[in-house]
Amino acid sequence: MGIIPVSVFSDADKNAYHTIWTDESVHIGGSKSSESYLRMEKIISAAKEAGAEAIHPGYGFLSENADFIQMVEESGLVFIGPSSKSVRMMGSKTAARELMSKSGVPIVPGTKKGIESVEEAKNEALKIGYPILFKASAGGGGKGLKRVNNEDELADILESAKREAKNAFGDDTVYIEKLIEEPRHIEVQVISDKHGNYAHLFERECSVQRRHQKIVEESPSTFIDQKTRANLTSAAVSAAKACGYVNAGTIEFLVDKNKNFYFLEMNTRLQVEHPVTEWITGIDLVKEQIRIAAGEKLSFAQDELKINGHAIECRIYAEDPANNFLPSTGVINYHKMPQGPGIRVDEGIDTGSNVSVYYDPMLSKLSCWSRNREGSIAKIRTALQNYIISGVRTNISLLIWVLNHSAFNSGMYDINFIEKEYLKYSLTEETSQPGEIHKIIAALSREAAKLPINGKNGKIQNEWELLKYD
Amino acid sequence: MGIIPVSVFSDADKNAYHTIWTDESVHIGGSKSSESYLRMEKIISAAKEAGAEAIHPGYGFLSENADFIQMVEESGLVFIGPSSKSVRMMGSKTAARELMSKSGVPIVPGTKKGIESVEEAKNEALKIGYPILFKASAGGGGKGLKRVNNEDELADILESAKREAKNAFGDDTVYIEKLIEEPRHIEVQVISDKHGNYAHLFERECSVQRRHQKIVEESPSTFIDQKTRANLTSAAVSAAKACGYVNAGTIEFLVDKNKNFYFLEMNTRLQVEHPVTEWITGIDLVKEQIRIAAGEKLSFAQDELKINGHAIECRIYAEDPANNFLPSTGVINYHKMPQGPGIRVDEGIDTGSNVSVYYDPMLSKLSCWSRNREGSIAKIRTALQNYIISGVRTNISLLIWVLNHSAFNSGMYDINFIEKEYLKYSLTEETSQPGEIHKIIAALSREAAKLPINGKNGKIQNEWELLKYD
Amino acid sequence: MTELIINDGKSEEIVLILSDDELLLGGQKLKYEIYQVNPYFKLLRIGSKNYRFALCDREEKSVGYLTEGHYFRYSVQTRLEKAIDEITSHQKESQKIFDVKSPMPGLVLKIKKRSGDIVQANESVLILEAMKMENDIKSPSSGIIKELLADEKQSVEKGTLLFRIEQLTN
Amino acid sequence: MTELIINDGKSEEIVLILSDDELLLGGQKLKYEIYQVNPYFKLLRIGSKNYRFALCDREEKSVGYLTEGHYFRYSVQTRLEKAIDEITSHQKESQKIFDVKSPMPGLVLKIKKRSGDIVQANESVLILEAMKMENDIKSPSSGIIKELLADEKQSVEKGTLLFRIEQLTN
Repeated sequence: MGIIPVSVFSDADKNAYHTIWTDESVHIGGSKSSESYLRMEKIISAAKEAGAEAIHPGYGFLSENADFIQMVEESGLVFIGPSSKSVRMMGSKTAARELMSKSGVPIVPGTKKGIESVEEAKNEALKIGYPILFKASAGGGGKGLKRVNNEDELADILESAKREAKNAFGDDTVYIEKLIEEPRHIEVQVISDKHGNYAHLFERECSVQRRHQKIVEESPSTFIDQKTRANLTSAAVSAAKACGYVNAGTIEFLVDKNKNFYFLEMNTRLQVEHPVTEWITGIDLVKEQIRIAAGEKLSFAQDELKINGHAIECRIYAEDPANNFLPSTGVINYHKMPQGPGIRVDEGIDTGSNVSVYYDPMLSKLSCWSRNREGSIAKIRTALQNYIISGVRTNISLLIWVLNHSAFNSGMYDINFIEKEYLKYSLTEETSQPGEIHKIIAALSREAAKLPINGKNGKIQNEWELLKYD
Repeated sequence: MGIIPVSVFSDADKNAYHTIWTDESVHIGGSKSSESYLRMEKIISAAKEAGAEAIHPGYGFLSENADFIQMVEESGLVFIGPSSKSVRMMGSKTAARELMSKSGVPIVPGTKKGIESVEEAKNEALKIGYPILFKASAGGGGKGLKRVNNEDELADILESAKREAKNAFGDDTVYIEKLIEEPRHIEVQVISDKHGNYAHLFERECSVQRRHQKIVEESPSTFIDQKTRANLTSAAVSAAKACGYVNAGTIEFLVDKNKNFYFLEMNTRLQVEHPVTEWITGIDLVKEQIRIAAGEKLSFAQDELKINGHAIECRIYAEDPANNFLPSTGVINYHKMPQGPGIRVDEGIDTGSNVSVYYDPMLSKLSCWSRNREGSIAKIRTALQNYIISGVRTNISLLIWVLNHSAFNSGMYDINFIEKEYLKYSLTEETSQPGEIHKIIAALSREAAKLPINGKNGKIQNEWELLKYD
Repeated sequence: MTELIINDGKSEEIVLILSDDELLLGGQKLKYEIYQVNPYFKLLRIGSKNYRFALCDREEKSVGYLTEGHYFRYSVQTRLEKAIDEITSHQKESQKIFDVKSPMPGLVLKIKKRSGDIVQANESVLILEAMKMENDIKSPSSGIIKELLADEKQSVEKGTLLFRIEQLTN
Repeated sequence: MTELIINDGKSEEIVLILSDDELLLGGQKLKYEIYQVNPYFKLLRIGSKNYRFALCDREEKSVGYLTEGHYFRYSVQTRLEKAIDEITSHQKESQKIFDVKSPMPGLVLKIKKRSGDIVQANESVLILEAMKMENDIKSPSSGIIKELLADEKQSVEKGTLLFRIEQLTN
């Protein structure tokens, strides 16, 4: 597009992937996000200093912060995303539910506003019926989201939910929602320009979640028939229109087993899982976002889009499946991405990258496309087996487990799938290699240093050191 | 597809990428291809030993060798490709020309059979008119292909053409063809099953060539209008039918400036440049090849296919643009592939790979897709700039030059484009970085070893060595 | 020749490395080839089968590696190392004490138990905040909390000892 | 502080490395930061600009690196190294002799010239077969072929001296 991107970075990210791979980058502060990526005025002045015309917020940190967007708008820069007004309307989950309710979009039963006290929470929960969920009003992405099964555990969980909400979003307001059991999380990508054109880019099935965090997403959903798709996407476009939305956004729905759907929330930004939509539609969403922000019209009409094939995305996190999925930190000593037709990697690491404790542990996103779901699953499973990230622990084995599971393969799963099925991760059941090979590898791993390296010429060494000059 | 691949490897390839990344591999002999990859009986017995059911020949070595295919057929194994009969019919360029001529497919004027003597060559050349080309009857891919401008140089060039043909294909038969000046090389992908279904997958524009070797391919061609496309693809399907062709194949045409096209040859195998066709059609050609060999029908009908967007492929060779493009050998000390939406790499190397002198110097293929040609060009140019292959010299700077050139961008180029335009490769004109940066990098490259590496924790060392046990 | 005792946490097996291309496992002599592709990635070939593996991490007596997307950790010791280990750890063994260290740098948010409390295996003892998430640090075994070394609001480094569990003997 | 003379084959410039984060080039003092991402890949930051480069190869007095898909080679010397170089190469310089070495292992297929022949710059002297292709090995300068050390059908290693060209003085 002829655009020169400028990135911002914190102390911990001086050497991070996003910093390295932009031609220009501006330092904005300390390693803690509160000292850098959440400093609104600093980011805006960095953009001005670099002579940037617009700010793309990505999908973390301030991307859904209406105050930040308003500051960008008032600074004379362009925000690549919705207006602060739309974000404010949809940003508070309680206000958004009210708006949707008025606009005829079905919502899940729950409280309309933030919970002020334990007593109030108990009363509301009794009205709605357990189990209930606490959700952060300013939140998203699973953070500040807690299940309560009965009144006994309510007080403790409310405290924890408020604490997480405060830490993650700077706002401890939480509300209550009825927990719909065995639901599917299905969302619709919408997009609109400044000229009043709206379109949807079909649904994404995001029911494979752990701790309310999506880990595998696919499009189209096996669960959605043509009629439901028509209703769902039309409700999504109505939702976007209700808040005068411009740019790319996502309407998240809970869908019950009878295909009734309920508005969950709107993500007023690009989603982590946008690649699956790009695969099946051929639309580059980020390119489209930039065009829209520049005042251009949507580059396509709704009726030009059709679902082409099937795509899956797996999120790769630095966490240890064998140890309660605790985050894993360290240096990536080897990063080898899978490659081939219909394979895409959106990576944030390279050989030598440091995975720090400061930010979200997502390392990379692997997505695959094929003409049908069966082909997509086979392709992404092989790609995961061939994806090497050594030096930190990752959730790749969990992802392989998901792709091998009969429930996933049949398409009959809901958001409790992993919680219900992934009781114990057993190594011996999960690899096709015979056990004795592992013993040999272990023995040779210790013996290996005695052997010649890659023939005569293959020795990898740090050539820079030979350049040393004193 | 649930298929377990088995590879074969030579002494030099014990540690090669294709060997490493198959779960099973069989050693078939010495480093020279005549001692390994060209040993037909050895390959067939390796397949039987491994319990394989079928052989995929790739696109080099024996892939178009009718004798080999016949041996496979007689061994009871399945050849994933056309029948030996079809390959024999199209394999000899002279016989193929005759068959095409009979079937109404236009051909380039030339000799019908192999040249026996210098005298005969001189007579034929006079009849046809200079400049002429010598072409290897058993050949393909630019090898054994030589231009003759006048009678004086004919004898020397004939000798050299025969020698290269002998070395590359084991057969020194060469023939003469009129050299059509300023032509475009445009080819059509065809495919057919054992049930008599034929289809084409549109054209590929392959006019960016150096030494008659394709280096940049795209689809669709900017030069081909709807009417020409209809005629060209229909001629291609006729050509495939004329030899009773089954499986994937390519009909190559020369197209003159008035859009007249001439049959050049048929490649009775998968082509190096098949990814561009896969991008614009969504068809996985290798998967389709395997299905066809297993007796299945084409998985699509002709009228289901349409050209979706635009794709480009760049071939990355180990050769030195600053030194007459001489092949470059050595160890790849860092391999960093570009990534993102619409980017595909088909790589044969990894960090640590050894590029030997024994085989073709192609290291990797980079292909990109976008909704239009402009987007495709922009994407592949950026991807090339971000593609790091260090340790050997590569032609990446030449490829960037091509993508920056106005002739390429306007689509107005023919097969002489590089020869005419690429007079002198000048560093200063080709990079966006100011000259002083290069001086600083050079100075720091020598000084760098004094500096701490990647902070405290980032030192990359060979951890295996710490495991040493005596 | 090197004799190595390989333990996967369940059982032990002996691998005898006879030479650079031959080893003995479970009474079976095997020819092998090994190639180092790059500093962290190797290819093991046995017969016509290829096994790719990457070195992931390494501790004093064990190696952790990655193959087919799965992580494995085995302890690898010589007979002598194992003998020394057994003698020195004999006393400890009979006590069965589990040290729980911080798996990453973070902030101790809440301590749910006290020293002397009886806990079940997998029961949460404290909450550690890291990478913007609250992480439960659980007891690896049922037993008594012998020491609780962390304080609420304390910042801890990776490897900091948080608490010790003494397994109850029946 | 280190003074380095950088030569790109056309002109020379001096880079003074003042410290680990400051240097002087063309009279201008510049702040820089440099990070090693992995053994062969570095990031140079000057102001807010990032420059990525990979070490490609290295010879005695020069470094070759890769940036933005382009390869660059510069000679880097201290003043002392350069002075020594100039003295020892003075005699050679006046003769202007070019050594042409084999750029890769291969087979000498055909020798087109004889010792004593006068050749033009870029004129083919012999054909080397490697990687299944015939490669013309050309004269780097116009001059006389002083020595021709290769024979037809001879296998040569990378770096084998093939022939020497003595430049003609006008």
